[in-house]
Amino acid sequence: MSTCEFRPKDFKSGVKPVWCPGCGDFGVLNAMTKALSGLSLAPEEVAFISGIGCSARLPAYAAVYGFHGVHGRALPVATGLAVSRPELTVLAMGGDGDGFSIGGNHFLHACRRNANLTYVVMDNAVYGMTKGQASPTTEADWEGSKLTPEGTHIPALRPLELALSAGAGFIARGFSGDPNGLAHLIAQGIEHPGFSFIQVLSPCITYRPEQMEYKKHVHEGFETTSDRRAAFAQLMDDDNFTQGLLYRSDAPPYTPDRAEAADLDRIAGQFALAAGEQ
Amino acid sequence: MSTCEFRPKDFKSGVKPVWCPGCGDFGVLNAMTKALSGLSLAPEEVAFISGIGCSARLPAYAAVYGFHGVHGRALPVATGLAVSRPELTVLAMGGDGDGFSIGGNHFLHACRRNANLTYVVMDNAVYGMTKGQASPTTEADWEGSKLTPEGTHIPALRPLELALSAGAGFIARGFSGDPNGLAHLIAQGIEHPGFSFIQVLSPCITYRPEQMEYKKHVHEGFETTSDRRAAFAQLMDDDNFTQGLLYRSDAPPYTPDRAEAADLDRIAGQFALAAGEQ
Amino acid sequence: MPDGSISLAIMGSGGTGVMTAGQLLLSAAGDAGWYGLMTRSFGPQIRGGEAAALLRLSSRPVEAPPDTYRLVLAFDWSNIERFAAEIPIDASTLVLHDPDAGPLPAPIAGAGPRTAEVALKQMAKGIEGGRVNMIALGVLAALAGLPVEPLEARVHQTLARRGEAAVTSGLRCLEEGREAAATLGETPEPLTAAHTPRWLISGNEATGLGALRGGVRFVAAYPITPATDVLEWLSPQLPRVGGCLVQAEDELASANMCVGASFGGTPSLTATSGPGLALMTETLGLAVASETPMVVVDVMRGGPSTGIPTKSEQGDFDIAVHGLHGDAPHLVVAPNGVTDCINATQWAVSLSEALQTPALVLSDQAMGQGRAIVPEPALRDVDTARRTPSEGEANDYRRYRVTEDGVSPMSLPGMPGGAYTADGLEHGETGTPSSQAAHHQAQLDKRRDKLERHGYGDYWADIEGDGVLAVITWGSITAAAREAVDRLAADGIDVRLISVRLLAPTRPADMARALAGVERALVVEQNHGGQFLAYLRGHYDISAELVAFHRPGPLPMRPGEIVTELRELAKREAA
Amino acid sequence: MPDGSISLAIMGSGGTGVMTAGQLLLSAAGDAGWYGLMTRSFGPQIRGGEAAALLRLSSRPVEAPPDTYRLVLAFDWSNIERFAAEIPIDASTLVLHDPDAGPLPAPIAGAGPRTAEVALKQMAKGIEGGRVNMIALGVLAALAGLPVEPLEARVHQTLARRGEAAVTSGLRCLEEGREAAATLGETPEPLTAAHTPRWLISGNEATGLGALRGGVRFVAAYPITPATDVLEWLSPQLPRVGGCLVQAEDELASANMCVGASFGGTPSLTATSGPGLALMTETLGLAVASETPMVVVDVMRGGPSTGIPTKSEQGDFDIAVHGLHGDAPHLVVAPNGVTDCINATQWAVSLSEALQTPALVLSDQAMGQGRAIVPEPALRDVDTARRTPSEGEANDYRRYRVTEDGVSPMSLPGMPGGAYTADGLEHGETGTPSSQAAHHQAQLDKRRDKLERHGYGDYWADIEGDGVLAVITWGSITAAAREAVDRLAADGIDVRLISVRLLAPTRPADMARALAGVERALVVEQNHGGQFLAYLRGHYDISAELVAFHRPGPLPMRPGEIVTELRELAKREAA
Ligand SMILES: Cc1ncc(C[n+]2csc(CCOP(=O)(O)OP(=O)(O)O)c2C)c(N)n1
Ligand SMILES: Cc1ncc(C[n+]2csc(CCOP(=O)(O)OP(=O)(O)O)c2C)c(N)n1
Ligand code: SF4
Ligand code: SF4
Ligand SMILES: [Mg+2]
Ligand SMILES: [Mg+2]
Repeated sequence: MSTCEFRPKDFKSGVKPVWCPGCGDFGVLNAMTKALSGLSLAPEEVAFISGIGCSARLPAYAAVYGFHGVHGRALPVATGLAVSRPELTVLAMGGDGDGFSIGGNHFLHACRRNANLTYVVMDNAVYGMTKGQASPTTEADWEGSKLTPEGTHIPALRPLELALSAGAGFIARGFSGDPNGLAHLIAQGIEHPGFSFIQVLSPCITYRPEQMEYKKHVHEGFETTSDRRAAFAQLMDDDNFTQGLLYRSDAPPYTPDRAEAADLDRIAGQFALAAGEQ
Repeated sequence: MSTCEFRPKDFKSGVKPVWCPGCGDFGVLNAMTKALSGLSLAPEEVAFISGIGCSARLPAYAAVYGFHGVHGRALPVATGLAVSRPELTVLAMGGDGDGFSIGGNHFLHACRRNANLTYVVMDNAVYGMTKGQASPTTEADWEGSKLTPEGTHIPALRPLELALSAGAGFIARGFSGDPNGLAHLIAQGIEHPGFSFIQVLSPCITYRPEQMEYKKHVHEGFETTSDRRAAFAQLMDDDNFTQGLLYRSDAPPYTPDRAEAADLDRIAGQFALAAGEQ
Repeated sequence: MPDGSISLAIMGSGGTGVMTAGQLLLSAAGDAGWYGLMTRSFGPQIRGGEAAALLRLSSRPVEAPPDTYRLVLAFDWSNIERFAAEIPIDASTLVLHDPDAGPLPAPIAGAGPRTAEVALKQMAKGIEGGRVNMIALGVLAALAGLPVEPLEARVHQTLARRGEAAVTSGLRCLEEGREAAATLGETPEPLTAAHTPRWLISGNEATGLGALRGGVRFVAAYPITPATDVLEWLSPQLPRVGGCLVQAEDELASANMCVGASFGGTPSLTATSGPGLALMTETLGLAVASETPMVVVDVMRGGPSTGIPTKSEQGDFDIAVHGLHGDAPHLVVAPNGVTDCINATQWAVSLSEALQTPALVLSDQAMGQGRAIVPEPALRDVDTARRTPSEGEANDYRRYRVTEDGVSPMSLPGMPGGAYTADGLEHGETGTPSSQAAHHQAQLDKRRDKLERHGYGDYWADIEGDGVLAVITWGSITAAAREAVDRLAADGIDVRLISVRLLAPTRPADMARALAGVERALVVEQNHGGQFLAYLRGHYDISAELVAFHRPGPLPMRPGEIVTELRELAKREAA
Repeated sequence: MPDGSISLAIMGSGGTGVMTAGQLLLSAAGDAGWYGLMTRSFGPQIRGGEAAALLRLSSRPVEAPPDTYRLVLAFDWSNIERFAAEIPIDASTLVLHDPDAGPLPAPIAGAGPRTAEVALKQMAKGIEGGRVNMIALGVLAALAGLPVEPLEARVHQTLARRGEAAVTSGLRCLEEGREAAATLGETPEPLTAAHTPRWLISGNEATGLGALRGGVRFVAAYPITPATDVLEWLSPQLPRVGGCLVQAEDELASANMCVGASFGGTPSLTATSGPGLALMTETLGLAVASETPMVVVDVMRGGPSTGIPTKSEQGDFDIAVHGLHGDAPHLVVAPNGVTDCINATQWAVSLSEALQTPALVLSDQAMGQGRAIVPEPALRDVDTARRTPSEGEANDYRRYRVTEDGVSPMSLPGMPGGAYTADGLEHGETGTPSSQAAHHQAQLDKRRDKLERHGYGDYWADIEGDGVLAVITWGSITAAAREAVDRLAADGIDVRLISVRLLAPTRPADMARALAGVERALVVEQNHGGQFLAYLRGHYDISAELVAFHRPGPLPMRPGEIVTELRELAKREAA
């Protein structure tokens, strides 16, 4: 960390977060700025892309380029940017609703496509922004939502398993209450060439106050592997609180075909007919 | 099969399919009608729901109730129907593009939700209807599409693995060239209470003529299990041509809360104020 | 402001209990036999940010916001610059403020209101368990002339679950507040109490009730502000009437689940706001083409894009009426008040069922999240019967048969002989896809004709009063327009009010009748572009001169603004 | 039909090579120095269903379909009832048919055409490797008076990769066809050859070329008929100019990928049709609010819903102009011919970049999949430069600064000092979200003003001719309207043609100038509801009387239909 030119606070914008005091997302913001500073990146070389949700407000709180798009579509926006400007450092981020509910399809295909970007999901197992409905990672019997007052009756999604089956090449879990550990995971994710997925347990103290207990539950445990079989095996034993980098593959990142230059006139030339000779 | 009141051909509508001669989907239609007949269902008790694609044209060719909706949305239409009319037999169906590309999110959540319906994907690893582009199950190096003439560079999706990680409770693979085996799988899927997913290898002879070789590649092999670990293990060895029922769980199907009757006046009563007493 | 009405604003930063005070005041006013309306204004924070409760209490039914506030009580001035524009005050306003909160900030002081200090914090400290908001409640209730008993009863009821000490302390606060008010030398407005039955209901609850009454028994839900409460209210009610609610993964799913349930014969609905509606238009087109009934409630918020999620605007007129690809006629119904959300939503369901086409209900944040004390609603009767095939029709069943009125009998899964495949591809009468011109023309004609030939009766619009001047408007701002018309009437200027409830299809003959004799009409709507005005010009033949009056949200449309415009219009006529 | 033009239809069932024959005829006509247009009509089958190649060859540039066909050649009559309406014939038509295919079916015989038998199958059998379509090609080329050399050259070139025997046999077939034609006693139309440079191009290819010329270097793609060929053409071209194409998982992704790439400074585009556009409107609203340039090409097909995917219609006007929620002004550009797809698409890209707002390009199936021999296009110059912050502006950088012309400098990732967060939430000048009325009003005004204040020049519409009568139209049917105007001119009736290219924003002053002196105007469009007409009425102040002429697809709009309407209009004027 001795080479860093920008300190973590140089990556903060000064805009006051709308987050509730105590929200886990503060820790994630800190971890991100720490990671960027540690990688000696300049703020203008970095782009934060998000959808909609409490967590998706994050880009405005960083001093990097940001795009706060529509609900669920952070990944395609980030993909368009990463693919067309490969020299940038692109991070996508948002909540569990944004990423796994409305945005589930893009998550699936981002895992497969393996464009060079890092996706950080601040998972609080609830829709915070809309005042507390069940998300895909919410437990089936959580009765805290007025929309499903007797629970959803649907088992919680397992994001890491999904990412692994969908083909992601970097899969990790962190905790907002451990900004240093999380910063390290994010830095590794950024350095990984291709799509990196980091699920971050990030408590919503307002609608899931019981998540303040997360700090008691989280534990180290993943052994980083590049063998899908071994990764699946670890997930079978996972209690959803295991931390660390689970899986890393060296599949090449997605780079669409680019060839040598032709000029537009040559391209237009294909349509010209030989002049009539009659 | 001796008790059947309707013969397979009673389930055919007489509308001439738009399919190319030799298309695998003919075999799937046959297997479906065979399965329904074998289950002694009456055509009016059955609904076929589809999106858009060659394969999604199937409902009109059956003499059951059908809904040919928009691209990628067969599963939510089927879910709405199955949940609100639980006494019906609901099958959703379509292609790999419809189901795994544009419809990927609904697939994911249908696997989780476990509503009582059967989903048959006619997988030809191509967009047939739009004349031959790569789908999520297309091999990364297939150069047959004008849209990605050097291949997609994206590894093919593994639908069974995805279904398993997303929480599906009935996961099978069949082959359109084996209508009897397929009919049996479909019948089992219908009988399974909850969401049943059947991937059917169904060649597109027009845009993937090499798939005529499928019959040489398919082989039995899945041992039905209700242990997710064992199911994942089998999938690690899968060559994409293994046939049969891989996984069946006995998780209860999704049934939204329904309580005893109240009348509308009683419900409206909650808004009445005590009359002013001043 | 008409007689017999008083407007109050309570504001303070997070955790001070502004909303609780407002709600208690409103319910107590209801119990006292008054009418009233409360809206809320929040800061951007998810929780604990500054907030304001905006009330209007009245002897008569009232749903419009006031022009200015009579009483403003501030616990503190936290982020007042964000709020100030929403709480217009003038020299007649009495601003009550806590000396502890520092000097009056510029946006308040600038209007030159009367002011008085109430040492809320200090008084609260003096009471065991005392709370600022309860003292404020006592002050305001006294200044509004609200009888003591209903307020005490409500406070008692609310605090009871926190134990006796909380109740005692709450009542103590009320009393001290009342006493503090007495020292101010203000005379309360003389509000009279109604002895007729009244309801306390929000527009979103009313929409939910209308849906149930219209026969909706399947709801698919994806949360979005400010529509979520429609869904949350419906969730526990539906099972009680044999229906159910499914939380969907996104709006594409929720709309398509409605299609599926409706195909099965169950009247279906979802509620959303602009961004969600945008995701549903493809499916709405499918419902048009496949002739599947379904209702989508759009509780509008500030746009475009994510816009201003918590504030009201009427910006979705265009997408609601014109947002489907291809020629896709459908129904658009706009409730024009909190109570009307019941009947209008119910009507939308029944029209959708009868005409086998999707119906949109255009509500908005102001009406949807506004909570009002209203006269017990006159509930309309409707029967939501879908036309199913007769026995004769079931032989040779053709789902999309061209009939006299354009509506074809619709068989439901389970009916023998009725099997067909519904299709979003163009089709012939049986439903089999066709790209032939004759089939296309016949089905396009049919889908248009069924909407145009239906008899909608008088409920298509509210038409009130007479005169050569008119206001044409729609939706929640009707209340403000109505109040403006009343004020002009008091000055001897007659203005006709036309509040259009059926936005699509058009009703040319009805509109001509409604406008007979009108020379100039002010077209009032709350959006930037004048979307409704362009629609009236483009789709109706109106001989009266149409004068535009539209502006965007988030500020509520106030009666006084419309009065000013109408006076202009009246003058021009005289000239 | 004007002099110097001949129309031919070739039809037959799957596998008979109808399209190959049509394409060879068209290209050979191009080589011969003629102009021409070919469209295709398919049955519902994915492959091998019946098909028709519809050609018009001419001495002069031609892009409109004919009123009736001069020559119809049928290999067989498979499913003719599905086609008949698309191939109007009359007593002057010569129908060539194979006696082996059985008697003339009713829809053909009913029109009372002249007929002649050509024993195609039998002749083909007589030639080693002989094919029906090559014989037909020989017959038709001879009847059309097409010189032999270019046809033989094209056939040679096409069959060469199948080996020498195929070439020999193909040429033999041509010759026998030619001989058979000679026995019919017909005299070909005397078409003259142009010696000017010409192109052979489809509308969709032209759109792709326009995109590249406009600077597009990122394309996100999800296939949909009839837009896929735009994307497929672009795919191999983009890498050659340093760009790239990404196949997306759906239209939500493709639209948002464009947003992302454009945010990064790369001009971006996607192409789709109605159902896909419906899925993109939420994202288009985001592009409006966040002021991100991007272009969406909508190649329209029959609607609503899945509709008629392979046939043309202009039904997406409404969703294109009004389909976004909230007040969301954006650009809508309609190319009005195959060649114009180049310039209009290029213009749309450059406007979008200059004005930092999304642009829609409304093309349609007829124009997009129509393949034409056109004069070498006069390519317009455009520079697609996005306004970036000057050094001064980069200090105190405010992304959404309100400027004189409404356009704010846009920094790009990588520029030091320019970091900001683009937002679909309403915001102040810096981009920080705000729900304040003043910010909302300022940004709404700015987003409207930048579109209204821009100088679009003459290219906003094509205005031709003079007179008190006018045709107002847009898009692909302009060619038919132009031909109708020409025919009336030949009769001494002057009609002004106004083909509007910039559909949104409106150009009130330009339109007033264009219509100066016009008393009656026929508004021609190819949809059921008259969407453009309502827009003209609603959004323009037009004093001329507007007379509606619209009908849906799938039948192409023919010049003769417009001539009939215009004659009516001219008569009414005289009355
Ligand atoms: C299309 C659309 N649908 C719904 C919404 C409403 N909405 C905003 S945020 C959100 C969910 C937020 O949950 P999550 O992504 O978990 O983020 P959190 O607030 O918990 O951080 C929803 C449903 C929207 N803005 N747009
Ligand atoms: C919203 C939308 N996008 C795109 C299309 C075009 N489209 C029709 S079918 C199809 C893909 C079909 O592929 P698949 O689902 O694999 O079915 P198949 O034809 O191979 O059976 C596409 C992209 C459409 N109809 N609607
Ligand atoms: S509601 Fe929950 S997720 Fe949102 S800011 Fe508050 S604590 Fe964080
Ligand atoms: S294109 Fe392929 S999938 Fe479609 S009908 Fe033909 S063979 Fe079947
Ligand atoms: Mg969340
Ligand atoms: Mg397929």
